Amino acid sequence: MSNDIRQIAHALLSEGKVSSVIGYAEGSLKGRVQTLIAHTAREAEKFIFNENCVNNLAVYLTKSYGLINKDKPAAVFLKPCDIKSVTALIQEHQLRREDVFIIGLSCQGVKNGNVMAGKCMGCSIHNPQYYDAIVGETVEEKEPGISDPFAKVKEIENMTTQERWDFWMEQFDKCIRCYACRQACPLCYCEECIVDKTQPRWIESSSHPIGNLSWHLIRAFHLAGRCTGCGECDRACHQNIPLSLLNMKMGKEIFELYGYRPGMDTEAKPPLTEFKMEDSEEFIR
Amino acid sequence: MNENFEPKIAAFVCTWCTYTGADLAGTSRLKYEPNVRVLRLPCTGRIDFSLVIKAFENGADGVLISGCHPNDCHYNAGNFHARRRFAIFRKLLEFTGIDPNRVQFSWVSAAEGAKWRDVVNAVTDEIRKLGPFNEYQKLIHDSFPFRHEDSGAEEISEKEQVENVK
Amino acid sequence: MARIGVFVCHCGENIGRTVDCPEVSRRAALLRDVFYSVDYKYMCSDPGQNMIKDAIREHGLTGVVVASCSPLMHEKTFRRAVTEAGMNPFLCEIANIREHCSWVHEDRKAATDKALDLIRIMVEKVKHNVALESIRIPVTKKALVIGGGIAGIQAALDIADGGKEVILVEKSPSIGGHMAQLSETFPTLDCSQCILTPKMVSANTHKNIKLYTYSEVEKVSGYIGNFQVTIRKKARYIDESVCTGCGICQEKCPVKKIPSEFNEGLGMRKAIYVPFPQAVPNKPVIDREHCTKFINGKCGACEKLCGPKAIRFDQTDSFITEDIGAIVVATGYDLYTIDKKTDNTLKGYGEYGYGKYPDVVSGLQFERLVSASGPTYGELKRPSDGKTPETIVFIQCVGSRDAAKGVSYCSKICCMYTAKHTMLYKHKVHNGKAFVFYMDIRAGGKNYDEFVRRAIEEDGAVYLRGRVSKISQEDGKLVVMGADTLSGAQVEIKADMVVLATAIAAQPDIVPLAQKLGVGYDQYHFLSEAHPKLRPVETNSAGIFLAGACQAPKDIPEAVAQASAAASKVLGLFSSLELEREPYVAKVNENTCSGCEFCLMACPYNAIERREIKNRRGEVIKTVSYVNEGKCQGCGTCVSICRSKSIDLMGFTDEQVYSQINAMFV
Amino acid sequence: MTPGMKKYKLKTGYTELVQCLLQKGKNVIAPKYSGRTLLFAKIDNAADAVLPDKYVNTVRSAKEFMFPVTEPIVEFSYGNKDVKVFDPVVEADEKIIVGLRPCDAAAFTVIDDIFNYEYKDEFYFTRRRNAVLITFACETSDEACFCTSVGLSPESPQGSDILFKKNSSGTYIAYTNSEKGEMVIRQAEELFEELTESEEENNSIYEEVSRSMRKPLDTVKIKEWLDKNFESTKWDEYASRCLGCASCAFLCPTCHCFDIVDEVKYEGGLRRKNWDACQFPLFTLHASGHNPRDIQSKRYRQRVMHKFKYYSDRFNKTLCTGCGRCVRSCPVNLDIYQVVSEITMEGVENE
Amino acid sequence: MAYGYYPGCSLHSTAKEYGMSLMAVCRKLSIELNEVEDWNCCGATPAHTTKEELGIALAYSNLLNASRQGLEEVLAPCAACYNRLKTAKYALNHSELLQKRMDEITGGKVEHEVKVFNILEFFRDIYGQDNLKAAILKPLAGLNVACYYGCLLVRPSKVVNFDDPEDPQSMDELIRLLGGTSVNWSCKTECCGGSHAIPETDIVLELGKRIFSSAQSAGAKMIAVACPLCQANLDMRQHQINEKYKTDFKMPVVYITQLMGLALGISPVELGLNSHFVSTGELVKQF
Repeated sequence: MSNDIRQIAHALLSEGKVSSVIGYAEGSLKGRVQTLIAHTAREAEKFIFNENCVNNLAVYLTKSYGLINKDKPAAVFLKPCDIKSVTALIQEHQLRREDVFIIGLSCQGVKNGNVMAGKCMGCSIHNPQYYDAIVGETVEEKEPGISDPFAKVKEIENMTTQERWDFWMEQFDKCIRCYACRQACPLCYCEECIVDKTQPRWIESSSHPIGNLSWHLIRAFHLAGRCTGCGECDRACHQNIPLSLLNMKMGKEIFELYGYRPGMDTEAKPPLTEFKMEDSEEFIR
Repeated sequence: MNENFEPKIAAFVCTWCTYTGADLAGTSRLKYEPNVRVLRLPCTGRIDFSLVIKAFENGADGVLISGCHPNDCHYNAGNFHARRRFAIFRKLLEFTGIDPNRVQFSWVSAAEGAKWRDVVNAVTDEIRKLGPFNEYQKLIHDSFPFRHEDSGAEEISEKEQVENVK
Repeated sequence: MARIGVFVCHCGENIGRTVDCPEVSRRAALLRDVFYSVDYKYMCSDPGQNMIKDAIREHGLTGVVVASCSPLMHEKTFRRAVTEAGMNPFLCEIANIREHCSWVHEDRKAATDKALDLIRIMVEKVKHNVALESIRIPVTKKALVIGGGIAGIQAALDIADGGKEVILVEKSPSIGGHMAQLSETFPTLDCSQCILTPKMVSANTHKNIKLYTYSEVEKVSGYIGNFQVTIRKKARYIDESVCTGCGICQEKCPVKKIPSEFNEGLGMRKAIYVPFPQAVPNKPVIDREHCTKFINGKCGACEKLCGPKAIRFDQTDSFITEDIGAIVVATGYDLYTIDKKTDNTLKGYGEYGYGKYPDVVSGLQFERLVSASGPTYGELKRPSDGKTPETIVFIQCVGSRDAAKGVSYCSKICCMYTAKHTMLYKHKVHNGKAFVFYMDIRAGGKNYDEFVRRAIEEDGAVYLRGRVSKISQEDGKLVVMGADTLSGAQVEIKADMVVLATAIAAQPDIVPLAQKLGVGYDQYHFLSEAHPKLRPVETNSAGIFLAGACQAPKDIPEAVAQASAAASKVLGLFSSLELEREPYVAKVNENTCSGCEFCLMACPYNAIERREIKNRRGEVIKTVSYVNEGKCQGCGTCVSICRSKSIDLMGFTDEQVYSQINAMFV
Repeated sequence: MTPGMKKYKLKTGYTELVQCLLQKGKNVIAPKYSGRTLLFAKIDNAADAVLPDKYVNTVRSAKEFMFPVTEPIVEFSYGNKDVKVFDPVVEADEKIIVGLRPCDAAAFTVIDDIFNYEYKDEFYFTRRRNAVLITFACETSDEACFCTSVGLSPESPQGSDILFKKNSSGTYIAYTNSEKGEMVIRQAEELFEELTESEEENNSIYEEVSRSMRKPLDTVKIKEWLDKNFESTKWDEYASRCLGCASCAFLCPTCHCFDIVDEVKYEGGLRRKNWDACQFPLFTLHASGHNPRDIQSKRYRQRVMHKFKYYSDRFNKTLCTGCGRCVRSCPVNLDIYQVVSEITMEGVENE
Repeated sequence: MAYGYYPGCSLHSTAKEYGMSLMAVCRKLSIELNEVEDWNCCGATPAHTTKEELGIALAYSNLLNASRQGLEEVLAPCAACYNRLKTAKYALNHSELLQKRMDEITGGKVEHEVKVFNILEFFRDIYGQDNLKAAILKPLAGLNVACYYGCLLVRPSKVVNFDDPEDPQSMDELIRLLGGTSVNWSCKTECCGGSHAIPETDIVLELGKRIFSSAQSAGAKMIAVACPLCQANLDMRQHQINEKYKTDFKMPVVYITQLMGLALGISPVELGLNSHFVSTGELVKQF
């Protein structure tokens, strides 16, 4: 798998079809991989692909300065779950399809640390949805590993209100507001995040109980109907706060209420920008 | 739960329907509980999640959001957008352990003065039963540990302040 | 540093009775940044307003909070006052301590504390107010009047006489509305045709009025001064420009037996018909359901016989879009249906046998029977056997004032037209006996009560104060069983005919139109006026006015008065070149906007467009959203959709709302 | 061994030591698991304290006990027309931090200089005075550790009041390093006894640990390269991978930057001192909108420069104790050791 | 087919003809009616006028017995019984409190829902009009019948919810189905005086007079009823009405089931037509 990757990257760079190639390279720690943004064909040799390539490289399409320039597209190696992030970015007008040369990777599931990544257990898309080039033979779609990806969400839902409050207060207490969850998320591309705004300061930026609670609430709400479940926020959080539970809960509610799955269709209108007459309102007096 | 607890309720209402309905409740001299502080906004479409959180952070025990009935919105779609937004963030609050009954929603039209009185009384009653929002008060106290109230930290005298500034 | 002035109004004793205004004013003076605080008995009066103006000049105030009645009431007044003192009007805010405080609470201490809270909230808001200029938008000097009854015609004529173009849209083939169906009108008994037809003709011939009959409003978009209205001109299957109105086609049309809507089903009309002789325009319409040409392709007699060849069987509905500055809704009323409802909910008045006994008729049907242009050409003949009725029983309040089975309101005009009916009946059948069952006679207009006394004393109508319990048919006679509460006796009258004064109700299909216009309506589907006493002909949607029975049951004089009132409002709107609109529009902060276009997708008015920011070499650096101030109505949906708060709504900015919330529970 | 270091033999195990300190009513802080995250936390029952040979290091350093994530530094309340300002009250109750690693303890000696530079930060030093640091030499390390590259070792005593090292027979020897250390030994003297020369034999385990670590680098060579390469294209190459998430700065025991923020309610507010990081664009955003470090490569350069050049220019110390937390926590595995070592290699080529 | 049958007090006694004719018709149409075991009086007007709960409890215990017996559909021919059973069902499913109270009093709980039908509903909806039509041997040709519904069969409409309270048509349809002609008269749902028959007899006479005169003027030869009390008041008092008002009504008052029996070819005697106050001779002659 790794040498096909190197061949494609080398070809693209040497023919000058793309301005750069974003891929994975050998990590400095066991079980880790580094990202590599190659601009010259020579660097293409370092590209690899193995079971530790859990990073979602789509995050660089909005975060790296000057990566996307108008004349030549940037190539990027994307697993099917990462392609969902690109779909969402195109849908939200942050990218044009022609700016990205997608090298699709069919994927059997990757590891986070030494255990299968959470997002892979419930994954049902193993082959890239759309791509400009593809690496690896097609994987037959098999039932997701675990029966219900929302098991943990349901577990928390069944707690009493007080238990849920205590659970989350204990988690949010660990938060030191390093915003790694924001920086690692491909869909958090705002020029100036609401938490950095001071006039008015809607979200207190200090790491105290009020600040932490409102930060995590607003982050989850801002990703409602947008988060594609790539799990990067969970992985980036060194305090192991189960952030993706909040996003999965939002995803579950939006699907149950409005039957919308994010990251599926670049033309779809995001759920919170439209409405239907028969939307549920049983909670309104 | 002490009986003489008077809940503090923040109400975000739209100008064209609920605010006018509340005015009608006034002109018809209908009586209701004084616990609600009404904040007028053009439309429920303008009411977003950060307003509700900020209300709780300022000591509200309950939040009431009210606007035009579907299809009656003066801006013809504001309340539809709001309805979806409310449905979602209500679930989020519930998921993080905030009692969803602390945030109430209603449609009150400009002709429904009586309904506005009933909604206010009902919400005040429900929140009074739920009692003060202790969890959030604790958060507020931990995040804003004002010393001078309880420990009487002594005030930096005028002179000293000037020095610090220099 | 902000220098805020607080002005607490007693509003006579409306506020003063429950809120301790001097105390509130004293405590308000202690609020942060408040440099002047005073209370006065009538802040909206001239001395009150002068007090504000002087305070602004003397104390150099940068913001004013008037604690008084609802902003919907006097915000404009106080904003005009501060403008005269040289302060930008939008630096003045209103704290509603009357409708939202003194009138709805009794405990004086709680009301006073709440009043102070409401003032503090507004003081905090005003500190973040920014001087704004009203938005000027061009006004299309053309009005649209929906509904061609007397109200619509009067409004159209007044506007047209004011020199402005009017589009008059009428759903049925001819204008005239329900008034055209009446024989004579109270209280002067002058024939409705004589006073109405001239107005109809002048409406049709007025150079400023364009008449679209047999047409309906399909779609309304835009906003005050800039509406775009699409009108559906239903296919008449006649080319109006060619047809001379000679009437041959109506004579020769073989399909006769269609109950005429104009005659309330008593008379018959042809498949090609003109509703009534004085119809304007006097051009026929082909009724597609009953015309054999459409049913099986045969006949076509009218086409053959039409001299100027005006028949167009292939005609289809056509759509016209007009740019409109203001709209007057004059869609009128309809009678409350009292026979068994179609979905046989058991409401309605089965016990009166309406729909079962042919001689039990509605008020309008009686009008047609006594009208010269009616099915019996003015001869009062009862529908069952055409005999002239010796005894007629009139029943008032059928459906009105009856919350259980009908509607709870009083329809206002039935007492008058029933008295008129008894007079018309006695003038036609001198020895006829007229009985009227009533609860209370409501004849409050000019010369109204005298009119009813005349019906009783001169024309001998017998008024029985009581309700009718049941009407049954016994050998050709209608046995009316009722009570006479004044004599305390059961009454049984064998009548030849019964006329029911059914309630006035809203047009059945008004709700979709109201929703297209964004106009509110109450539970009986009468359109909601902006303020029952002070703005009866305006609605909450700027630029849309009401006239006539669509707003509430009313008689012709009131309908005409409202029509002229609405017309004057329209002419007032059209008098200024540009319209000043409140500057509550959204503005985008292009530095932090990431161009995700969520706001663009959510905006109900499509007021947000894409804008490319280019560097000097013309390369597009980024695309951001841009708000078209003309279209933006200031609803704020975009502000709450924007995740990075890069768009804000003037007048209700984030900073204002934030500071208000901070000051709520101190 | 610095002079004046006394040696005592700990008769019992680690948990008993913690238990004894608790019984003496001390406020003990030690590594404890919260879920699967190992953090310093207040210990209530000794069993929670994880044994020193069972972990490499905590996720967050002990920096936060001297320089908290957020602390109010000034309080003010609005009167009617005036503003009253109140002196801050620094909660600095005595605490004993047990289970530190030498790299964390040494970090305090490094940042003591900056907190005392031109303005003595009383918030920091009040807490510093009231804290006793009890370090346990590292018996294991992982591939991220590189303390040997910055002049430290698994057993270096800098900064700790007491350093515990195991002798070859496995009992802990306490090397007191300061008066505070001595005081703790006196307060728990029933657990200690004078150490006889013979029992003190050094344990070879600590040499093995430092040998197993990554090849030590030469901070002098690194500084020389940095002096000359402010404009090098290397920074773009490294930084393009960095997401700017500042986990490294927040977890680093030596990063000490903070931001002053006013949090205001209606009646008054607090001026708070919060952790900040040069990795955030907001850190250097000017009011005019200009930002000297607007792109990530400039910010990442700042991080490396500050640690290996600017700090030694001023204090002749490297602002890094090689604890490896930044390497472990970086979501994109941008390894500062790898960056710095590649520089030293390149440094060789340039000559 | 087997259905529940709640005779009520009169069908075995004062309204024996109604019971006999019903049984005859059911035998003819092979409908099996099994009486509700241990049924008790439905309480009619006296019960609920004295104590609301008593009225409901009496009706409820019948429903209880029927459900214990496994009956799902019960025919209650007498209008008063039908009305009381329906009122009980309506009241119970509109207030849990009442339901709890009833369970306490009767000590039981209705397992499955018991549906209650009056005679017209039964033959129209359950047995089915076309089956009935098929079984007709002698259509009631030339018979002008005034269908008299009385009040309890159709009112209060919200509770009983059977046909239009002002202008019911179901009996008229049945008569037309049987071949007879139902006249259009206006006292279909006028009260017959009901239980005033004993204490205030002249009320019954006055109301009866109006009913007979209206029926006669509409050309009816007989009055068909579906309620024992209406039959009694009209049939028994006809001669008293004639004496008091000097009228000469000779109008037989028959049960709808008797007319059905004739149409199905059952002998008049079997239908109890020989024991009416106003002789049914004229009518019977034809069959």
